Amino acid sequence: MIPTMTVTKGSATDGQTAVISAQNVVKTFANGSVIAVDDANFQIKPGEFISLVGPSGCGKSTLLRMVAGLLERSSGQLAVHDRPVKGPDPSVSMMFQKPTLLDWRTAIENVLLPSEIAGRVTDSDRRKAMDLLELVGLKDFAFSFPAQLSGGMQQRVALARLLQTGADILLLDEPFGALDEFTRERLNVELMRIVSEVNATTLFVTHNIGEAIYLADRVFVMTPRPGRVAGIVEVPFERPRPPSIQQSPEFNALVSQVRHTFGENV
Amino acid sequence: MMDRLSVHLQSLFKHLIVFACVIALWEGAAAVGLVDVILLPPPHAIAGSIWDLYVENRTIYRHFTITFYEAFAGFLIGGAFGLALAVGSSLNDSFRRYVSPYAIVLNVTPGLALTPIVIAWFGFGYSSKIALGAIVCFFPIFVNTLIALSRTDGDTLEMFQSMGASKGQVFWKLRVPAALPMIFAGFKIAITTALVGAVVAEFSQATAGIGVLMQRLSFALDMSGAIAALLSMSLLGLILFTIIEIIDDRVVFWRRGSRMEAVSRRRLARWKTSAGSSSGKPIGRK
Amino acid sequence: MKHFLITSAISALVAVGPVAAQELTTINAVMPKQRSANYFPLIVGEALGYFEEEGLEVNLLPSDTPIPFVNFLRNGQADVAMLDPAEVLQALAAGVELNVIYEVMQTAPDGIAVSGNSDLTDVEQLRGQIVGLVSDRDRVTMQIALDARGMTEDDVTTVVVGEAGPTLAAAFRDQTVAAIAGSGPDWLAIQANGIPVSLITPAEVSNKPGNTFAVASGTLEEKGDLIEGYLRAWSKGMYVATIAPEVVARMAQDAVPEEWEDANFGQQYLNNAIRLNVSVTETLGGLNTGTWESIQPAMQKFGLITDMIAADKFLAPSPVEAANNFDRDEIAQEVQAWKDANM
Amino acid sequence: MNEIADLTIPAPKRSALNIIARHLAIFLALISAWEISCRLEWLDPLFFPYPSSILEGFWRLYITQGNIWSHLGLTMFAVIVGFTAGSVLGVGLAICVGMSDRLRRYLKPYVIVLEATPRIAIGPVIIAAFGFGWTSKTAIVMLVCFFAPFVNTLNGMISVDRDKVEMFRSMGASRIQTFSKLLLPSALPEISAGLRLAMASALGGALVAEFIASNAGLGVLITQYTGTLNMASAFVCVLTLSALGYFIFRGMEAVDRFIIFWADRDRIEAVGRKRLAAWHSRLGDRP
Repeated sequence: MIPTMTVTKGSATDGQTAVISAQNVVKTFANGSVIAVDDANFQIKPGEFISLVGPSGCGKSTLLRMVAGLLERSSGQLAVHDRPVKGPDPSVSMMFQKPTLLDWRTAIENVLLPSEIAGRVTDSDRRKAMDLLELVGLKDFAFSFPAQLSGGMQQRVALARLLQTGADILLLDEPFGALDEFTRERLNVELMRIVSEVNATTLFVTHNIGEAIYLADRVFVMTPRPGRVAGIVEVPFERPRPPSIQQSPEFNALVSQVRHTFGENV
Repeated sequence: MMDRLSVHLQSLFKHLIVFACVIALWEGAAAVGLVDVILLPPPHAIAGSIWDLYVENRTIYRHFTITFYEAFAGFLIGGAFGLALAVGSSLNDSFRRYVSPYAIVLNVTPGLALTPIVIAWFGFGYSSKIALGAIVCFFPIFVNTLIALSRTDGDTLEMFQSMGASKGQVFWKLRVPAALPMIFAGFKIAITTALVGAVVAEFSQATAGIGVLMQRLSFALDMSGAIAALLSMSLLGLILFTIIEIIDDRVVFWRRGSRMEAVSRRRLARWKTSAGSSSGKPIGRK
Repeated sequence: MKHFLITSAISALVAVGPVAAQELTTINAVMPKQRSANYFPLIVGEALGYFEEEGLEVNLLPSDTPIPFVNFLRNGQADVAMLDPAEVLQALAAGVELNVIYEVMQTAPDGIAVSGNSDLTDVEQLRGQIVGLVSDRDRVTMQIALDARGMTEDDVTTVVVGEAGPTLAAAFRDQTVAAIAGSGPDWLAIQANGIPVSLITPAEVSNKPGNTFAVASGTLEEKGDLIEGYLRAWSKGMYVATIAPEVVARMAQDAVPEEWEDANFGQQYLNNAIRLNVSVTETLGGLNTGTWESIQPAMQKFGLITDMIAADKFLAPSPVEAANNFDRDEIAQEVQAWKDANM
Repeated sequence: MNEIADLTIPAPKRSALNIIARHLAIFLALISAWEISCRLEWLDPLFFPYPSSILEGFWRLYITQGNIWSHLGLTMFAVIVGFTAGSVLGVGLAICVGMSDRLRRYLKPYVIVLEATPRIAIGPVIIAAFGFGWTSKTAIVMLVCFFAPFVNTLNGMISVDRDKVEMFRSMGASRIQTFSKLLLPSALPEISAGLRLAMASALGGALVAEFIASNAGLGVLITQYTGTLNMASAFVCVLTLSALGYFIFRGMEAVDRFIIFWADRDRIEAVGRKRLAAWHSRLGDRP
């Protein structure tokens, strides 16, 4: 019943050691009655952009939280940089659907939060935070408070905060889910530009198939009840990818392939 | 379900152990003479008095009901005033501007200082206790309701206005339901304050009530009886608190999962009976 | 605002903390009210330095608490307590060992009072009426008075009127209750305010001890001279009122200005207090042994005490003699000297 | 549990002077109504002194006799010390309890029982334990002031946004960091509401203590005056308490608006500009 891994070109097994590896990872809730993630197996190479797509309840957020060390797995092995995941790891940084900014801090002070948590804040941290705000196009709002920013701008501050940690593994849990189509498309373009500049490995959770394909090198298609990785779809496009690529026939072929992988297993 | 039960049993067990130790220590101290037995009677004496009050000569029930009646009536009247003034203030700014200073002054003036005047105005009977209860419990309800009514979420408000809802519709369909959780929080504070008000009035002038019983017992140097009366006051406070909690749970049902499901099932059933068989038909078919 | 708070706080501290000039031992006395013309022997004794002469300083502990004063005697917070007969007998019945050492208000027994212009003259007429109690503790007074006329509590409806001055005064003035059971000090302020009050306590029960000073047993052995000194200074203060009430008035005005904001109220209040406080017996504060035993049957009947208690078990006459041996003429000269200096 | 945000009203269109004038008008109307009904014997002179005699009372007690100052100082001393001790204990304990779920679940029943008990009934027991005078008065005020800060702080800490807590965990923040950078600031509005509630009951607590057993303080003065049917002076003391309570309450509201600036529209810009300036003075680079 569990499909074998569709081994496709460029998968992690050819040579480089995986930065994130999972073997038979299972996660159950309410002492076994609900299987959120069932037997996930994958290897992710450094610098890869992976998106996890599927309807709600397919375990994509649960999987992400396990990689972030926020949730313990019920069984199986899960390693980041070859170290088994035991709790939050400094080299892993996570972003949520809600901006979760602190209302009493200005944008720049929110971006500086991870440095504060990690230890003393140096002037270079401060310059880095200002550069990151410039990177996400919010330099002029560095000293505004969350209450003075729009939803999109708050997400971009959260994005800058995500990068402030200097972590090489970025986990994004539907970061743009609550935003309108236009803002989301603009943020996707910026995200790709930033990720390639920072050269980080990224796991991106979304329920939007188009967004998943546009951003990713590989798309993990996940199905619910129980949550499983139904299949992995390779995205061969070169980077950087212009937004117009989403109208190309190859792109639509990939969309139908994802839908097909998804349809096969319902 | 089983593990939740065992957790409860476990915590109950822990409570019992601590309780037993405290009782044992207290008895020991009394026996050894560390504690002046007349001033702080040992637990078994208190238990004895509780037995007398509740079972033997059953004196407590009359006083219990009287204080309960005084506190609850005080709460209802204080609550009514609090709600009315808060609604008035939330609807009209100048009303609020000129009412809130007097409400604050009433709140900061200790109820005890007002007792002689309240008793003078409302006489020796229960009405003066009810009045004092109402005065002290008015403020928490007034403030909570006022803030809850004025803190309605902006977007939903705009949505109502976009549908052309009148101020009254906005008030009843949006402001009041949204304010209910906080209003009930105010009720919970107010109910215990009303009890304090009633007891304060009883202490200075009353023929019956737990406050009077406690005074009478302590004057007859029956300190264990007085402490038993004090514990009955806490019991009364707890009962009043739970009454409000139960009503809160029923009225503000959308806060607790299981309550929500029960209500949705009931409304589904009602929908089916009233709307005949048409439920669940896709809209677009026609 | 800040400045004001600090200065008053400091001045308050100084006023409260008694500045011990020389080595004065503090004696804690718990009484129902704070310093007042009603306790003028204390005011006079302090003004003329009688307490200081005895090496004493009185720390008055006013308490209107449901906790009976007897407890403060037991846990040592108070050396002397002002108790009425009911409290004394109840404490003895509850097994507390006490000594009554001085009758401080011989003419202030509890009783039944009516408004001056009420036509009621005898408790008999109270049948079917409403009778007020100053506080729950006065229920026994009413029961005993009714019993003297063959009536019981059920023949009347009882209402607790409360000790707050205004409510009591209004009850008298408007006669919302036919009569009120209470004790001397309760009517003091009302009469002084011009509201007439007259007593209709049945003769058979009106003869009983008023308020007393009591100490826990054993205190006389440990602090005998301290207690005697206290009573002697108190008796001297009481005596001054018999020879120079106007001097007492002047001293009261200085010590308790709150009661003299309306001058003739203050004077009237003091006159009533003097009538209440000055002993009728030759020896000031003399213990009236007979009445201590004659009132017990009635108290027994209404459950205040279970069995009779022999008077000599708790009365301690010795301190009263010591309290009375002072030179009356010397007092007169000192009063005259004070008068010349201050009036 | 409940939030007493301030009761002030958005900036009125009418000028502030105009508002004060209206307030005064209403106040004077009330006072004259009181005076007239006294003169016409509608109000019983035993209980309701003439406002004019209360005014004289203020002059007498504060200026000519000046006997109110020491009593006032003493009561406020007990109120402030009791309030500070009670709320520090309340907030402190709530923080410890808030940080450990096990402790919170364990203490929950006791908190409810103690909160339901009318605490003034415990006053006499405290007097029996601490004796007379200053300590027991402060102890009663402390007891009365403990609850509101304790319950509000606890609620404030519990009702913090779950996602933010998870975000802090994902950054590997320690318990102390989570507490100081997230739990405490987000609980501040609730804490300050709790403190205001405590202050309102502090005055009542001090009065109860003074009524029961104390040889000095406003409560004693009030019993003395009511005992001698001098209601004018009694009202002076009561109104002093009310006025003090009112100004302290309003003062605390202002402090609340100052500390919790992010809830206040115009305060937020000012603070933003201040921090921008501070940033430049530190790093000195171009804006």
